[in-house]
Amino acid sequence: MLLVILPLIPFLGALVLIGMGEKVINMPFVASSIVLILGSWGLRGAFAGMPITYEIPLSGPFNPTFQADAVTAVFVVLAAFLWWAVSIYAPEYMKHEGRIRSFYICTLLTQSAVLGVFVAGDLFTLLLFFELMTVASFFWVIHRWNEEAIRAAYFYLFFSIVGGLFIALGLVFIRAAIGGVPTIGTGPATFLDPKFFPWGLALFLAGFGIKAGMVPLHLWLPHAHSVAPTPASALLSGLLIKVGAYGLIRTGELAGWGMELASLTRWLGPGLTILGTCTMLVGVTAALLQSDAKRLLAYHSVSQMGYIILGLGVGLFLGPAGGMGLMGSIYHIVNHALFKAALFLGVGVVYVGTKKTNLYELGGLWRSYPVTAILMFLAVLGITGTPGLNGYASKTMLHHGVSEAANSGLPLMIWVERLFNLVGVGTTASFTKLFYLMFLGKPKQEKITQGERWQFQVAMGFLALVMVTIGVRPNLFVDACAIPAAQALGMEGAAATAMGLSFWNIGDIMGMVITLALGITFCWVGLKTGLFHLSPPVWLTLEGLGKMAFCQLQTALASIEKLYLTLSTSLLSDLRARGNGLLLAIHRLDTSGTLTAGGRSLADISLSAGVLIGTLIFLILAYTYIDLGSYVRLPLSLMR
Amino acid sequence: MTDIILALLSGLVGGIVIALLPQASNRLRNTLVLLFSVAGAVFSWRVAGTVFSGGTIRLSGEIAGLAWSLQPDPLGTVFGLIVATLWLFATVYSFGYMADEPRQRTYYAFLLIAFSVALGVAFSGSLLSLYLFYELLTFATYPLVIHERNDEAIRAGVKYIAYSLCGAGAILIAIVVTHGWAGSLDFAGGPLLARGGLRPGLGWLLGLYVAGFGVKAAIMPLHRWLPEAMIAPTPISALLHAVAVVYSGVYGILRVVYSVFGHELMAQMNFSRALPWVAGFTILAGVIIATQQDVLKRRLAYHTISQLSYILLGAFTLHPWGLAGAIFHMISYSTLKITLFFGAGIVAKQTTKIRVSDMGGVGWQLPWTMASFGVASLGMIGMLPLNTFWSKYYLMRGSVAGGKWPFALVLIISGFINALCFLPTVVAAFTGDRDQLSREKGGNVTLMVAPTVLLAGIAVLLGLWPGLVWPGVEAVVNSFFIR
Amino acid sequence: MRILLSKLLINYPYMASVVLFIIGASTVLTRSNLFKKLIGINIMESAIFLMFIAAGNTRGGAVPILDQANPGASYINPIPSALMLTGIVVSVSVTAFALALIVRLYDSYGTTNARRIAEMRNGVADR
Amino acid sequence: MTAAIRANLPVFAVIAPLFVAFVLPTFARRTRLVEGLVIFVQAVGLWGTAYLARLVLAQGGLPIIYEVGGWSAPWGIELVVGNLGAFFLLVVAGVSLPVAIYASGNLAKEVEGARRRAWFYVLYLLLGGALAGMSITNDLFNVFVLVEVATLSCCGLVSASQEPSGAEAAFNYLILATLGSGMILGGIGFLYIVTGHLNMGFAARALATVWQDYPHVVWMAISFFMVGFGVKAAFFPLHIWLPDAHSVAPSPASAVLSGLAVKGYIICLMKVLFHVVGPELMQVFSLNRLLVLLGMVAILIGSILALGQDELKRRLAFSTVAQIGYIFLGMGLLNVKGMTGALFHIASHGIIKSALFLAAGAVITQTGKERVSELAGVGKKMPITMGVFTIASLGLVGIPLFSGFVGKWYMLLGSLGAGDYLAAAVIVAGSVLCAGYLFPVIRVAYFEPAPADDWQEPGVRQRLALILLAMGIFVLGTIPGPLLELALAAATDFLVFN
Repeated sequence: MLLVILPLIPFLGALVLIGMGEKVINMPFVASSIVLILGSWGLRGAFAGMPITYEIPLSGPFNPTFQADAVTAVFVVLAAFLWWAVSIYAPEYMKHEGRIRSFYICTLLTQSAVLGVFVAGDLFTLLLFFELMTVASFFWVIHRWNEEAIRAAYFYLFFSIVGGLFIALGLVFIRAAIGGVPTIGTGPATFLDPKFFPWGLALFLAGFGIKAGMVPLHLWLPHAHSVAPTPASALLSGLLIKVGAYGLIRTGELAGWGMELASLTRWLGPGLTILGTCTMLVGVTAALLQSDAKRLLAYHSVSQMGYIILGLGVGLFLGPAGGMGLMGSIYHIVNHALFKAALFLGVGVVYVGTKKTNLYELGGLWRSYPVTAILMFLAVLGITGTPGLNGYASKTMLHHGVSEAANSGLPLMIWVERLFNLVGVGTTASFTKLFYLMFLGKPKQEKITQGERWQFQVAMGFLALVMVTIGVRPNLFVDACAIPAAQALGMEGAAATAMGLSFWNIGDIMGMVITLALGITFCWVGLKTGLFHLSPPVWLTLEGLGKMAFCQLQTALASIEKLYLTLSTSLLSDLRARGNGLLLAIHRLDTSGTLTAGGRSLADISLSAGVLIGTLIFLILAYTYIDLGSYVRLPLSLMR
Repeated sequence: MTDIILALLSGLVGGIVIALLPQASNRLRNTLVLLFSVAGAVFSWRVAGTVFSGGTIRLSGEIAGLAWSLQPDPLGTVFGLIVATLWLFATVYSFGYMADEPRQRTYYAFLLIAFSVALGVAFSGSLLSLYLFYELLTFATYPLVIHERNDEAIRAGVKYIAYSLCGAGAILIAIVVTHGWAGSLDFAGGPLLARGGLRPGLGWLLGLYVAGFGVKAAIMPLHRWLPEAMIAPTPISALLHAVAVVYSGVYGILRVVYSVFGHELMAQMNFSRALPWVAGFTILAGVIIATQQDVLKRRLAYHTISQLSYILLGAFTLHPWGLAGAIFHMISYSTLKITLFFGAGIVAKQTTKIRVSDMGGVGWQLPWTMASFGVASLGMIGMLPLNTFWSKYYLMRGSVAGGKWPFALVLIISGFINALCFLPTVVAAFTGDRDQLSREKGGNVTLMVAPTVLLAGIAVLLGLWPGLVWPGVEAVVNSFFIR
Repeated sequence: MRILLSKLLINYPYMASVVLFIIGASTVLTRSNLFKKLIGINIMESAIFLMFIAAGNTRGGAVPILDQANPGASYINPIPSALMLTGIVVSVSVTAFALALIVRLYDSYGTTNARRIAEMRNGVADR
Repeated sequence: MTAAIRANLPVFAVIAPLFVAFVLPTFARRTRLVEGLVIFVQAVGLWGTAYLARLVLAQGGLPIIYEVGGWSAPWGIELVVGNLGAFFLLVVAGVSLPVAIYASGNLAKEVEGARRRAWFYVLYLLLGGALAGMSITNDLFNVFVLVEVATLSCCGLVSASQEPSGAEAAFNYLILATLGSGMILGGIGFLYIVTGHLNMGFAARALATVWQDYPHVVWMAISFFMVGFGVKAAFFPLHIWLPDAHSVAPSPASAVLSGLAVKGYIICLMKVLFHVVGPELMQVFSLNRLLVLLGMVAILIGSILALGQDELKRRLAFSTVAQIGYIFLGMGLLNVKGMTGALFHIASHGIIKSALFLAAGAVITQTGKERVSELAGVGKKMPITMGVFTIASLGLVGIPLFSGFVGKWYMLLGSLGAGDYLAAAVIVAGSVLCAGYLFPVIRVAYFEPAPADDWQEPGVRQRLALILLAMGIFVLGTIPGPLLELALAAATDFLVFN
């Protein structure tokens, strides 16, 4: 019952808000507080390894079921916390954006849908909330209703819909393969018809991958996240894309965590690894080239999602020994949510005061925003993986996982490890750039309309607090959440894997420090040489390619239609002309009543008589000289 | 027994009564129309109650020595229920839409007559009565198509009649052949031709049937009348050319596949393997052409062409799940398409805008309308809170289970293109300056918006709880696959 | 050839009727004068009468009046003759009716030339 | 007394109208009386034929044979009221009564002068008598005489209107029909030469044995019959006279000409072809294929030509050409279903075409508009007339519930039974084309913006006649009962018992 109530609370909040008319209260805060308390209290059993399930007994083909295991619990609490923190921030911020009421409603509905996805007990229910989430969050993106927002939102919606359709088709295939509705939280599926199972998984991968911003399906993400109002961006980047990751985790569950995969699904691990690596690389490269703070953050969301997908891939690849990858992913999901939200909120604070998000037009803001600068700095430290903050913990775990995979000797994995480190350098470089250009250096902007507000500070402060706590005591989370989650997914060896893990070893710390140093150097070089202003030709970027492909598709559709129109109209008009000509000819013969034959013209009655006598003669001759039987039979028999 | 007669008569009598009241005030006329429509719907529901509770209603006789019968089976009942229920919505919408239009008497009279004829199509228990009502439907709806009475409308009417009659001709020949081969035209005794097994010429017969009914079902390339017929008033486009009339064609094909040939015989025929491809082609081509249309109603029309083939595709899979999807799509698509058309009609009536490219800002003026329109658009794509997801799901499942998995892909691709087709429309409606738009305020808004929103709500409800109509779908599938 | 000729000669009444028929037909076809057309028709009918009566003829047959005292070896068949009497009556009535119509046409159009009448009427129709 | 009447009923059916026709001119000035007499005769005729039909049905198809003057078969003239005879008598009586009622109301507007009208009725009754005679006579020469009577009265009816074009059409018709008569006579002559009989039954029996000796002569006879009856029945391509004649005649005349007269000749041709020549011989001469082929061409060309006509009555006249094609097609199929269809189509087309012509006549006399394109608004002002026109159109197109469907259904069954799918397709295509030329009329009448003219419905009698015919169409389409039984039995007679 709790599982239904959780998503219902924000939904009811939205209804209340709609019912209240023009009056606006901070309903998201209320709702997410309740959810946070209720969720962390109610789901404590799930953390302890006792899943909860619930079913709404509807008649017919759709019986929504709900479940909560440790994974769900982690995600629910994370979502509630993030919403709670952002809803402290939002009221003050949204005074600048306007339409605060619709924003609240949309926030609440999205929260409801997101919670629904996490507590869904079968894939139909999951898909239901997944689609609802798409629609609700669509209004976030389109909030400003200007041209850019509409384009981005449309793009977002289209991609999400495509993702939903992929999942739907995947459902059909999986349903055909396993002979029942695929459920969540019940471990790997046994498939009867192996033909469709891998296809179903691939479609799930694509569908959830779109939501997770997986390359090459990430094109919508930077636009959508940067154009939404900042609290929404924070939640989009912090949590909504994690829904995709959640989906990928559950897809992995269908294939089977912690076990040697069947030959048909063995590609899943390496596949995810490759996709994750690509995502990391593409995200970070693009982020380096951005000048807009929000876009930079958005591209980093892509890149960080790459880490998560990579972790999942490694976890699947290693099978029973893949605990580190899986736990690293889950850990990174949480961490990324925290620091990415904080970063977006910080940028939002600056935006409120300066109305600018272009990094090159900002500078020296630490004077005006001292607290924000400190909190942002913490978040930057977090995302770059500096020891002592939360990012370090999860990245270390992921790195362990990747190293283990590399130890398997597969060349692919060795390269993945190298690239993993390279991406760390890029991340550091781009965030050094962000922080330097924004808060350090010379002040460039003329005037600042608004300074810091306590709501902003409190919201970011809470996030930073959790970040630091995790950073200082990384094992806390691993023991409390990551291990139960991994075990709930079927990773039996997770506890044993984590037992041997020590975060504070010299090797890892040194590696991180070297990465940081390299990153800062790279950033310095980049800023000096103008490397970051490089804009690659359109066809080289995925985005450009995507756009071109889309345009091509549009033109192709248009030309198909044109072809059809020209063909059909010309064909029809031709036929019509012929028909009219024939009609005219018959009609003319009929009305004129004259027939000229051999110099003599027969008019009217003579013609009639001529026809009559001619018919008689024809009949007589037909029988006598032309064998009428075969003559008439021939055309008829041909038509049989 | 009396229910079925009363259901058929209420529309007919109502139509005649309306026609004989030239001087009646709008209020009186509307009351009468509503009364007769409700009566028809109620009796249809009663018929459905009997059929679904396992009863049999049969009414048979002879016309000119040819046996006819009215015997609703589950399929017919489902169709009848769709017709009866949606007719009510369209009637209420008409009160709003037609409030300031001329020639209301003709309109309502033929609306009611067409109602009873459409019910006749649904309830007919033999090919002959099906053919009779199918033909009559053309004539009963013709005055509605040419309601505008301008040149364009008349041309559209000619095209409509011509296509329909040619189709009916093909059906007539096919029926005669069937009569010769099977000796009977009654559906009650199982598939008519099944007993004879395979025989030469069976493929031609199927082709004739499909071509004949395919005219109304707007299978490409027999679809050209449909976009033209969009000249009719919007309730008519919504009801007839998105639902009732085109469904009569679809229903005919379903009947042919499952009641005349039977799925076992179909499965043995080579020709039936080609049919899903025709449907698949229509699905894609229709929606692709729809994306290029600027006039909203035309866009919807081409989209209708595409969606109707979903149902046919489901039928042609010859698999229980495919049929279930087809039946479910009949139900769910009709609710959503009517919503879309109603929305387009309200926009046209209230702002005189018919082109998508002109619709900037309309959404702010008519928020409820465009919200419903948006919901229905999402449904057409096949997103979950809407009922069309389930139909699409079962269609895909039927395709996969029936060994025709490419068509699952076709459905998904069509979903993508649907998104391309409708999302810009909805989004465009909300762009532009929301304050600087004039508004004509034609018709009665409340009466138009209420059914629209209600239908969208029903669609969502059915999406969340498909079990509400599932017994009907199951009954249909069982009636054909489990004997 | 000789056989053919002899056959033709033996069946001379039929030959005559064929010739008459062709004459009548060509008159109807080629003459535009209404009277001539009527005459052509009459000639054609005469051809058929002739054929009929010839069919009833028996070579050397007697008049079909039964004379008890002097029974002939053979009589000609009386039925065709009787029938043709009726036919002639019919023909006459048709002729009379046609003549009446010609009179009316002449009153209206001022001519008995079929082609001119047709032209005049078509002219009216065209206008 | 009643027994005597009953015994002589067949001959009364022929004699009564003829007798009244001769009496009529004496009261030429008293229009009321003339009209009453005509309607009375027709009503009595309908009753009598209905009685005869019941008798025939009750006897299970055994014909009532009446020997004129008491002379028995090979010498005397036989009147045989069999299934076919009863069927066509019923059609003739059933159609001519409403037409007479209509004429009594409408003729004053179409034909000037009481005397002229009286003469019109004389011709009308003569035609009726001749048609009745044609349907029941069993003697070839008798057929010729009756055909001549019918032809002359038809020509008279065509020329009944004062317009010069009427006289011209009548003259053309007369010339062609006389040519046709001559050929019929020639055909009879050839048959007589070969068989020595004029009684159809005896001629058929003789022909069955002698045809192999004189195949050319038999073929000549058939050709003459085909052309002779064909021109009178307006069988394509001999239909040239028909559009002029039928469109220029007064509307009651057009109705009987298109609805009945043409069918009378077809019945005679059927008798000659099926009773005398016989189906086997027809197959030997491939005559059936010729009929089907020409029938199909007639359907298509006739319909297409009708599409092009703007003048309403001309359009209907061309439609007749197409419908005649149906009947010939049905005949040519040489099976019981097709033959039944053809016979039933004779009945249904008789009623439908009469209704159409009468409605068109009413429209023309009330509004003065002769062209389809000018009819806008007629549907509003003359609802009953146009309603009947609509019903008749639906019937002709072949919508179920209306009589046209039944005939077409049987013809379709027949053509598929004969394996002739092309014919089936043409039958259906003809229906569609039929819709193509009739629905524009309805559309214009009902749905096009109406001028403000003040038109009114025709008088009570016209409306009564129209409604009677419309009911007939509906009844024939739903419960054709005895008529269909008679047609079926007649078709069986034609094809099986020979």
